[in-house]
Amino acid sequence: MAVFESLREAVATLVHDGDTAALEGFTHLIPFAAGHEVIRQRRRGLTLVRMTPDLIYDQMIGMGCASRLVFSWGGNPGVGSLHRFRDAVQTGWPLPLEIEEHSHADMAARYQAGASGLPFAVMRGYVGSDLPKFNKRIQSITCPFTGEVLTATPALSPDVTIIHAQKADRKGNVLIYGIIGIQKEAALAAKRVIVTVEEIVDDLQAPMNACVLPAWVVSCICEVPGGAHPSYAHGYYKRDNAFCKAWDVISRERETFLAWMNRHVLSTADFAEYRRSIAADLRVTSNA
Amino acid sequence: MAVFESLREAVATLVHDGDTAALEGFTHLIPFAAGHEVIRQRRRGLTLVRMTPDLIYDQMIGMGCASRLVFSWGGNPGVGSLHRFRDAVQTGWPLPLEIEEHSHADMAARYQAGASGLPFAVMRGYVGSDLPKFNKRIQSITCPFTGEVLTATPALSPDVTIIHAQKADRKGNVLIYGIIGIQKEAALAAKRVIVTVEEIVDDLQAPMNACVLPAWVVSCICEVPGGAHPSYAHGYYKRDNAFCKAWDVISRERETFLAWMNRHVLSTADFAEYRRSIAADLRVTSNA
Amino acid sequence: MPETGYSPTEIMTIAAARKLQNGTVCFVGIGLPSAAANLARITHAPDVVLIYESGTIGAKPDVLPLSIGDGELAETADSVVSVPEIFRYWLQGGRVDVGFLGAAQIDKFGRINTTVIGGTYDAPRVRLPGAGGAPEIATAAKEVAIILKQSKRAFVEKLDFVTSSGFIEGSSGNQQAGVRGRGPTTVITDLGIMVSDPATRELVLTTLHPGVTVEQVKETTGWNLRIAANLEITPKPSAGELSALRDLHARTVAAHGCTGCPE
Amino acid sequence: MPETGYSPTEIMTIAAARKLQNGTVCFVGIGLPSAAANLARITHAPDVVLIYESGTIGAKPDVLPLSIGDGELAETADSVVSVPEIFRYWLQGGRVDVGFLGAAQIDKFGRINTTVIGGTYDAPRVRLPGAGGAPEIATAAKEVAIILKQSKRAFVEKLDFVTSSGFIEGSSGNQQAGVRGRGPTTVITDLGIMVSDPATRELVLTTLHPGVTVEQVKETTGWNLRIAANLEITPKPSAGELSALRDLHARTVAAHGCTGCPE
Repeated sequence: MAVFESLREAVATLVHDGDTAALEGFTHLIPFAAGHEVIRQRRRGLTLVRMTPDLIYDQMIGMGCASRLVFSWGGNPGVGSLHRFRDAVQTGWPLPLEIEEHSHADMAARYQAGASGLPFAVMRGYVGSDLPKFNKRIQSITCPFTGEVLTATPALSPDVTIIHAQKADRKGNVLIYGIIGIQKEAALAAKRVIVTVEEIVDDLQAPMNACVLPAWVVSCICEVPGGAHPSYAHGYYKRDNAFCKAWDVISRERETFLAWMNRHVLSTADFAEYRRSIAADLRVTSNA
Repeated sequence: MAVFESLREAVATLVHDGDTAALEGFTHLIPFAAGHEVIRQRRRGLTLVRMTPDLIYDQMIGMGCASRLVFSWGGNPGVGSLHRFRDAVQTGWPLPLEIEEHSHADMAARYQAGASGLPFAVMRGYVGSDLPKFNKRIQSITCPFTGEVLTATPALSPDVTIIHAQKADRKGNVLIYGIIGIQKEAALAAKRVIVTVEEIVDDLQAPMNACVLPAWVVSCICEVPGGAHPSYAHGYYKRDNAFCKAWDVISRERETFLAWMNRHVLSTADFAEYRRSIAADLRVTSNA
Repeated sequence: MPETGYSPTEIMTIAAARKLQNGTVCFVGIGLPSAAANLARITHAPDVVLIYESGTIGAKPDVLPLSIGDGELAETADSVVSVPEIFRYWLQGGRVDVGFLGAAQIDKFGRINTTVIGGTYDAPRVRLPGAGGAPEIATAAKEVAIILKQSKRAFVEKLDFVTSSGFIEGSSGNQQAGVRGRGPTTVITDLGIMVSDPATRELVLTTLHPGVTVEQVKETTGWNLRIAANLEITPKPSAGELSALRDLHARTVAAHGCTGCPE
Repeated sequence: MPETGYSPTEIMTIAAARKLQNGTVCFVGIGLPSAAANLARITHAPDVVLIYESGTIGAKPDVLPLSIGDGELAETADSVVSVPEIFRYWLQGGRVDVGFLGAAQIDKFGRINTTVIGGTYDAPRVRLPGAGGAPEIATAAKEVAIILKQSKRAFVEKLDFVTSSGFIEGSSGNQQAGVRGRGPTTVITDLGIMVSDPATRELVLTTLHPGVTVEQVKETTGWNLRIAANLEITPKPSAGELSALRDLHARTVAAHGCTGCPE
């Protein structure tokens, strides 16, 4: 049953060194605030899972939280490359980063299998691709009825999944709308679930067939307004494109990256203070 | 791309003798009007597919439309047995009815596989059950990663799927809400799709993550107000429980069944005339 | 109404409701299981989570549904999902604590037949509705409770067909098949309560409803029923339980014209 | 602006847009493919169905999205579904006519590399973003068009890594793998258009943009490019096409501060 805690308490109790952690969001509702708290609490040896690792994973990798990355596309949407991710893969800074690489369709199917209590997923995948040569978790399976050979990959079941949503009600039921991505599957596939929300309301006012996570599948709910910045929260604020472009410069060199992270993340107590810090410093125009 | 036609035209052009036809609906939005039109046009040799065959399949079976039934639960919800279904299975009247029987979870997974372009579905099914002994389409498959033995069943891909929905817009986009059942999967798994709707509107006013079938996956849309009676259409009318109870009496004997079908279905031109006919005759109180 | 002040069906329903603890996630069958689960919800277990296979999660119906997919369930649910999702993400996903089922026939292991009676599978004497969700509910739910009136026709030595079991005979069978639940653990009848022996899985009569004798139970059970050493007696229905159940049925009759449950 | 009155990127985008017929179902990659697909939608193909892998079906954005999941896509879509649904029911389900993709590197068969450049897979010289949706788009779409500026770095004899192919070499390979699409059939560049030979799958230069010479194309192609016997010339962009594209970019810059496309 969902409890209501501060993000600091939630990360302290539910995210452990060495965990397989999925901070999901498909270009929308990215849990930046939660990622920063994981960095502040200096988690180490995490296996980070995400279909689309972007700035927050770049930050977690650059700050040494991760030893492994399971993913299907890593970049700064609309801007370009992730310099910290590249540095870790290309030169092993600050730590060697083992990577396990799949396609989007595969990662989505793996989360579905995890949510469905199945050990593997079946798909039509990777025809002619080199990826299976470098990833032993991509195997084949034969249809017992047609003899067709298809792709099989193992279910994803994170120790902890962290997502950001628009609303929770006071019982802890969560509403996600707009581009809902893979969040429901990632949450249902995980042993523990942290949800940061824009606001806690009396009534979700969810349409009948909306994407709702009932309180009893959520471990902890944290109210963190603006917690997806610089990504966006449909109905609340737009993506901060200026920040995403600025990140390309900030993250290019290790020194500027470390200085920025120390100043704005490690030296701030929480996300609200972080927002004030970057606003004052970078004049980042946030639409939050 | 969806065309707008009368139900008579739609059934004449899209439902053929010998087709595998799925008239789906999970206790809600059952396409009764479409089933009656199939009976009027005297289709024969159909393989009828449905998770929950109820009154309309009882009528189609009793009128000799079907030679085969693929299903997981057959009954008159809240009332009891389907007498025509029983008569066909137990005594072969009016025709022998071959049955292929699965569980709900299996049928749902088979429709999903059909909608997903996969030849088979994987599930944890039938532990200790006799059903696999009598259904060779229930096979086993071994997980290539864990060695677990699971159940595999073949994808369902009907020649034609017929569903009833609340609304279509003038482009042919369809909105279904409330208990959405298996309709989306049944439609996407089929070669041809007929959708009867309560009304055609300028704007669906669909919530962002609602269950919407885009016009380009629908073959034909027919405006048939009340077309789900005696089942219900959320937001339009309630189930006609009195009719469901009356059906238990009407259908018990072959003679009363045939007389009723001749009088109200075969002797009426369309669903509107049928509704007037039963209203006058049976004093069925419809909430439509 | 018998002089006890309550009917056998009423104490069966109330005894079943008492088995549901508050906060439990219950996958609910239609009819008596639904009546018992909702009685629990409106009495001692306000936070019980009722899931119906129609895709309604956290349904809180004010009147009993006549079908597994009544609009009342959707209107009162926390979430309404598709049927494939309810079976894959919610049931198979291992999120259900207890499956509440009815049956046509059960055997001494709590296995269920809802497929055929008499004759052969291809030419049965009586064709029943079929499996529905039962085979996977029996496997995926952490445990299964069955609610069924006793009779020699219903409680049989050998089932005509095993529709739903929830376990494989033999010690390692379940592990091999990836079964995580305990299968059928409790059968609540109009005469008493049977609980399965964890070792042999055989049902043992552990509780009698007030005024019921062991002989009555044996006479209406088609196998040589094991009896617990120290039998318990079901506490009589409280005035609150009875009035809650009767009000629920009254509201249902007012809405639908019937209770949707056998009397 | 060159004296032609349009830029190489503009004619590339316009030539790509012209390939999309009205009513086509197009699975759209971000950047140039998205610009071309939306240009088609607001010019000659108003009923083209644009699907983005973020789950937006029938998106009609007024400004170009910077990311594959911009809110503008959701607000203008006929339906917004989950990411697993878009890949399973809509892409793998065989509902996509054409996949519109970009790339970092392609080879003479239109195979794509977006994974690593140089070094080894484990220690690459340059680590690229990875596969995203491409491997299954290339397989499941009925055909694939690639939009990419020409350079010897991008058009290579041998890929450093085959991220996405869409076919298996050998005649029966595709059938065995259940591939239903034709794979990469068209490559639209800033200099012209290449079309794959149905027999060998090798790309053949079939069209030059106005004023471009075969030598220019050969010089910017890393393999010995086959040239069609009778080369066509791309019709010049119409005033309507140019103004529609420039207005689209202007609206996008006004909304986002940039076009989201390489210039």
